[in-house]
Amino acid sequence: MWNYIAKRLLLIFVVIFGVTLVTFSAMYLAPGDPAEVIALARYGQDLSAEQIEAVRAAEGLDSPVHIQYLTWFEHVLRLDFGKSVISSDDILEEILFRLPATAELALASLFLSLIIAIPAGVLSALKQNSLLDNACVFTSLLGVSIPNFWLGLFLIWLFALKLPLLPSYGYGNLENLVLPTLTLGTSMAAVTTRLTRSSMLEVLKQEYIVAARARGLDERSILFRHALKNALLPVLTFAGMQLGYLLGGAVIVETIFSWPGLGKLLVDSIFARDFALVQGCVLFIAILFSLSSLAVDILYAVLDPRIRYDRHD
Amino acid sequence: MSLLSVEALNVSFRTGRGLVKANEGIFLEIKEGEVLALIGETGCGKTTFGKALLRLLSKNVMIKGRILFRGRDLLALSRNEMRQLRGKEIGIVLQNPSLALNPVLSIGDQLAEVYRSHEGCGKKEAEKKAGEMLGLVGIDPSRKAEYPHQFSGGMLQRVMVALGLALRPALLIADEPTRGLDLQTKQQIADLISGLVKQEASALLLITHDLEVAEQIADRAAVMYAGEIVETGKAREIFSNPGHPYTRALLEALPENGLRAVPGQGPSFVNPPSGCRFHPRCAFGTESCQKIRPRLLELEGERQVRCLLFESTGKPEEIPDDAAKS
Amino acid sequence: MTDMTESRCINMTEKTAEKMTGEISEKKTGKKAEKTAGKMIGNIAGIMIGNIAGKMIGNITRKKQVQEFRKNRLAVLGVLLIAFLAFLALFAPLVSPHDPLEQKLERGLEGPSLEYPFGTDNLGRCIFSRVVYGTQVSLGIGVLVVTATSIAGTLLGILSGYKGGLFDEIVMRGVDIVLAFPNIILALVIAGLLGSGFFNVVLALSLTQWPVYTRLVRAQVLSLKKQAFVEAARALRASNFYIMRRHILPNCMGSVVVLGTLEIAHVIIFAAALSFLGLGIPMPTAEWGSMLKEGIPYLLSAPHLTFFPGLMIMLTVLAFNFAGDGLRDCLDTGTGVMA
Amino acid sequence: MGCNMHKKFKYILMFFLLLAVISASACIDGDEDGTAKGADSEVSSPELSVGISTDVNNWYLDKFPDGDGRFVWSQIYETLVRLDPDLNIVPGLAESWETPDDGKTWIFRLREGITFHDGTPFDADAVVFSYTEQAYVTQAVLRPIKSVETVDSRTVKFVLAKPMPLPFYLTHVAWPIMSPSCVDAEGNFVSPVGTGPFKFESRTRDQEIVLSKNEKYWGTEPELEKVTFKVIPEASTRVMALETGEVDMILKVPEYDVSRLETKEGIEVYRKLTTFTDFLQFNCEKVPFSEKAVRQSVACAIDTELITSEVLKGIGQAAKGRAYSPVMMYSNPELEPRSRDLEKAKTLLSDAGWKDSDGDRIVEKDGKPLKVTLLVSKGVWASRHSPMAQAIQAELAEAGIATEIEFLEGGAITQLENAGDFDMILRTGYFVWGPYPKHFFVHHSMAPYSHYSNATYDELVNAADMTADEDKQRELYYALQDFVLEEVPAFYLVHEEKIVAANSYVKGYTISSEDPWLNLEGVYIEEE
Repeated sequence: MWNYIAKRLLLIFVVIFGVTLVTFSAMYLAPGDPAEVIALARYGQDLSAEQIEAVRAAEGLDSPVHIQYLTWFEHVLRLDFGKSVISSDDILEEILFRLPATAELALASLFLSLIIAIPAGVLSALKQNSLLDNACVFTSLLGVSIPNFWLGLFLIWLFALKLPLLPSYGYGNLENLVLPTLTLGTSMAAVTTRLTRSSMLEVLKQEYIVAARARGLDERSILFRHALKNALLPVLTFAGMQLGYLLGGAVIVETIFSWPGLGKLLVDSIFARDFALVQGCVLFIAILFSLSSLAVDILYAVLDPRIRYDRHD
Repeated sequence: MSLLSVEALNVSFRTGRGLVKANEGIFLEIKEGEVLALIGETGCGKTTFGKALLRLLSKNVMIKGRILFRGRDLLALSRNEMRQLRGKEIGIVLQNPSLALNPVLSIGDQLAEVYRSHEGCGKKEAEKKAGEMLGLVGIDPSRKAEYPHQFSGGMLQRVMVALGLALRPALLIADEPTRGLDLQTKQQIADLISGLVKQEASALLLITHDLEVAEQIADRAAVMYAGEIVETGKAREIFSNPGHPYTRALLEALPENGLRAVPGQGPSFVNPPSGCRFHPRCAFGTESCQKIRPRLLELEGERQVRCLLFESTGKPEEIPDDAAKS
Repeated sequence: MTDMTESRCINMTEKTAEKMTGEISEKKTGKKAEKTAGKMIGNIAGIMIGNIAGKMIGNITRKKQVQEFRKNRLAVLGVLLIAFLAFLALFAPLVSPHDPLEQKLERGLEGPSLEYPFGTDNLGRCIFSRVVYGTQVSLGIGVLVVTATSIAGTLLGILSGYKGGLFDEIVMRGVDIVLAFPNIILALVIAGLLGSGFFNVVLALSLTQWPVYTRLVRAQVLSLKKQAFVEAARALRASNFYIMRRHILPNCMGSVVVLGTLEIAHVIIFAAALSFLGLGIPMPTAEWGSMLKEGIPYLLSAPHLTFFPGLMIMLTVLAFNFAGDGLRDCLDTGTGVMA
Repeated sequence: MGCNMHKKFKYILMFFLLLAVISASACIDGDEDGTAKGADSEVSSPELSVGISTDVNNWYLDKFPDGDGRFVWSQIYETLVRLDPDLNIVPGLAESWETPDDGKTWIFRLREGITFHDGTPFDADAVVFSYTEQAYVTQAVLRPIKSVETVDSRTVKFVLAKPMPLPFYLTHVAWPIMSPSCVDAEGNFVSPVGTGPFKFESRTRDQEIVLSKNEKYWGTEPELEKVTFKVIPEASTRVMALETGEVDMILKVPEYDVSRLETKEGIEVYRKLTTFTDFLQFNCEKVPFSEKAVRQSVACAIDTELITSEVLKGIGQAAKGRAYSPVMMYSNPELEPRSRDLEKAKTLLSDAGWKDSDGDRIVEKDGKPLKVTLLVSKGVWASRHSPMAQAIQAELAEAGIATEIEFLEGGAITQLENAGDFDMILRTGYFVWGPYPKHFFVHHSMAPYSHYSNATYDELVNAADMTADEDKQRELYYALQDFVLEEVPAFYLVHEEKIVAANSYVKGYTISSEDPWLNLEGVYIEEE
């Protein structure tokens, strides 16, 4: 297992290095002169060419690209993501300020999706081809196909406007969390239900389930000890991928519900052309995502004895 | 007295392509402490038979007939009664141990679970018994915390035997226990099973395509072809003097007899051949074989054969030897 | 053939698994598949018109699978829906009663009527016509992105899996890096930096979606490489190019087609999401995502502004998901639930 | 499959489902509790919550308060001179003022006995403090200020480099009087301390700002104990928040919601024409808008009346090219504005050489089609701009002008604007301070954001700004209005209405024409 973890760790460093390269070079896609952008924010509209050049020199924007990258990379390593071009706030501080909101939304949605998806998927698999199963399969396919921005609007329309039960925006209270979580959680639940169902069907087909039954074990322990444990392993691996789904979905859901999280920060900074902030956000999200995938992989290794006790790999 | 008596057992599966008749009209008996070998080609319905006894088949199955175990009809038992009987009174060693063991539970856990479930043992006691059982099948009890993928094929088969015999059942069904093992290990497993069965005074239904193993440990043998029993009798007699043309063909496929494989392919279970199911591959087939469905003839010395050739004379000697070799 | 039929029914035949895989692989490389392989690229684009997908499956494998596909009612529904949407896209000018851009300011926010089947938006434009024209944009993006990425991703996957070594290492790290950006985020940033526009959206989504194919195809190539027929071809000194084209590519096509169909669904949602955020198709082009966005202010007073575009996105995505699921079931490729 | 197992599993599932239902209903319950609590507290102490679009990022005089910060500032801080709801100048913290030399020197007499929120006395020193070198206003707006001197503790003298109507300028809430105790000994900002009716209590970033009643307020005692400003960026979300009772009052109600809210029971909509006018700014330094004919053609092609009545649902007043809202000083009521004339628009273009020769409905000149970009702010200020821009786009297309709309944040627009990389910008009427027609400086060649250069215009603006004679000034500003209408450095679209909506239990509110000002004097919550 340690070998496996070491390998994954090494890989994650390569990936994160690559991610910094991508994020850095992506900024060159943006039109406009970065020096001018900074100068504008700093000195206002009445700009002289000298001011722009001064900024260029001060920010090291006149050096060759690879030097710029290395300088930037070195700063990133020291956890210095730079300052926002528009507000001149520290970018990392800004990101960390927004992080709890996104984390709250993501965790609540993950929780909701699991609470719906695991029982639904398991039940659906146990009663394969029954009416319940068909309904489950259809609903989950429908859930996968509904764009979450539409679902969010629908929920607002229904719960905030038609029967004013829940707030449509805002952050801080439990009731604020309900609609965004429903939006993000249910669409994710659809995906997880499908996965749980197919994984459970696969496991129920396995010979060791028949074998357990042949030993006269009671159905409860067959279901929980033998089937569920195996069936949920792929669901867990998938949770890593789901985090990506959550972070991506958060961008949209946060925008719809004015949820002050990372996703909204990213979208706002794109529109504000605050490229330093965009860069910081994307880099942070990618690193966060990579690290949590790593965490999930390690967890998987710990939970699955086939990897835990594999001495060869 | 017979321990298990199967009467007119029909097992069929409803599938999208029609009814698949996996076992038809099977009559079979196993006495207390007896070793019965059920032999036949791969895919002839042996495994289905073994699983049918314990009602372990998939949902789309239809079982008809009677399976009397110590006088009780297993097909009439409630699910719960059946559950209690499994493992406790009839143990089964399923084929392919690497699939039949749960990969995420340690073997000790899987073994101890049997004790806890059936005997209501506490955790410690169950673990102790599991350790003892592992020792009995020749596995160091200290390996009980290990997981299936850490064991070799032979060792896994030992684990399976331990699981099957854990509760000292009166009948053990062993499905292809020697499949996929090298010669030496095969021998060890065969010895282990027959030794343990004797020691525990259990009966054994050995399902195998391996005639050598069957010959070695079986008291009686039954030959299955296309879901039907085509011949039964004392093992020694069947192997020394096969009656049914199919049994002959099987024996001729053995290495020491010249490795002549049975010609042709196994028949369809959806639309089985008319008349005698073996006739398309039979070296002695006559026209009537295509039309008349042979019954299981009672011959002398507990011998039964399902073949038209025996219908007139009732004597296996009547098969011309030269014809069989042509 | 009959043998296979039976062995599928029950698990009584122990050899079934090995036999089946062996046979399918060999038959797939048969003549029909060879003919198809060349046309494959063209055919991918043709998925858009559903029945071609059916034909293709027939070509790759057997009529039976087409039958199986037909039995899957949802899959058939999906293909019919796709055909209908393709029809709308191709004949938008004939289907729509109004010019999608024509404004009648004095007739804004009208509900559905005979003249305006889905009502009008805030600028008095015909929502029905806009929804119909939106099909062009969404399907266009979906098909373009999937065509580009499936070709590029598959080629990279085959080369990477077949060649191995440094090339494989580089490609796979590239895959890892792109996939390190969750979901829509990278596309969002690229589109944001490039600015809005049809081709920028296509570019942004293409740049982020290719690794999905590469990863899948590479894994398949690795297992195909070990198969007897590939080793046999190698023993016969067939050229690498020949083996890749004749033996490996056709065997990957099934799962690529399945993945591609499901990817169209993803891409359409992503593109709509970009427009919804204001980073996709610029106004006033009729695009479902931006129509939704424009409708938000009227959520309560005129919900039809958001209802119809959203419904269309859902139906389109659902159609491709149905079709993709059905394809996967009958091709039985191990594309996995998430694909 | 054991039937036993089914049952057990069913129970487990039921348990899970129950759990889900309970947790869901707990949330809903929580909400009900919240509402109930709110209702209780309304009885005990009158509180008002106001939905605004942006957080307050700046509290100190060294920067211009962005966005809706000014509405919050106007509760905490006060100015020397105030405007009444109809834009007449009235005393504020200064009770009187005079100019002994026609506008170059201004002497303000301060009210007596006023203290800041923290007890610091309000006196001449505080005024001087508020107009020091570091203040944004003295650096950017009132550059002609030469000195601000204390005459005695109740008298302050402003000396200017040139004559100016200073009291008008001093009405703006963005440069109010702050207590010297706002900063510590090193001059670092500590907390906002003013003289206004409410004092700063707390702020949760991007969420809310809480103010409490200033018990020692010198003016009419506020009825409200507490005012909470909730930050809700999206206009439509703000409306929903009002309708669901999450907030009691919202500012900047989007035009498209007004008629619905007006008819809705339990909601009161307050409207008043402001000094702001939306306009289409041209980049006159670049082809094609360097050509006057093209600008005039745009002006003829756009139907501002239709846009106002249909796109804006009759909210606001069609400007038809008129630069000044009728509520502005020196707005010429006799001005003959433009009306749509598509034929004239086309003729203007073809006379200038722009003709559609390839039949694509877009006119060309020298082979170059007339394609222009229109920058629109995506910001929270004007949600009406998106449909307006599309309507404009469609109308211009009829005249043969192809327009591409680009939605950007304000900052990004500034950036493109500075680079001269744009053709048109759809703008709200910014740079309007009170009723005083300072706004004409926008098109002055010296203004960095002007993109227009015309000597006649510059002269007119300079002269109008310098003169103290009212009749002369009126004459000059009338001339300027004619000039803008004819020369079209920008095309003026709509005189904006200020719209505030509140639940009907909010009583006593009077809407003021002055835009970034929220007057809560006399506002109370009616108990049921």
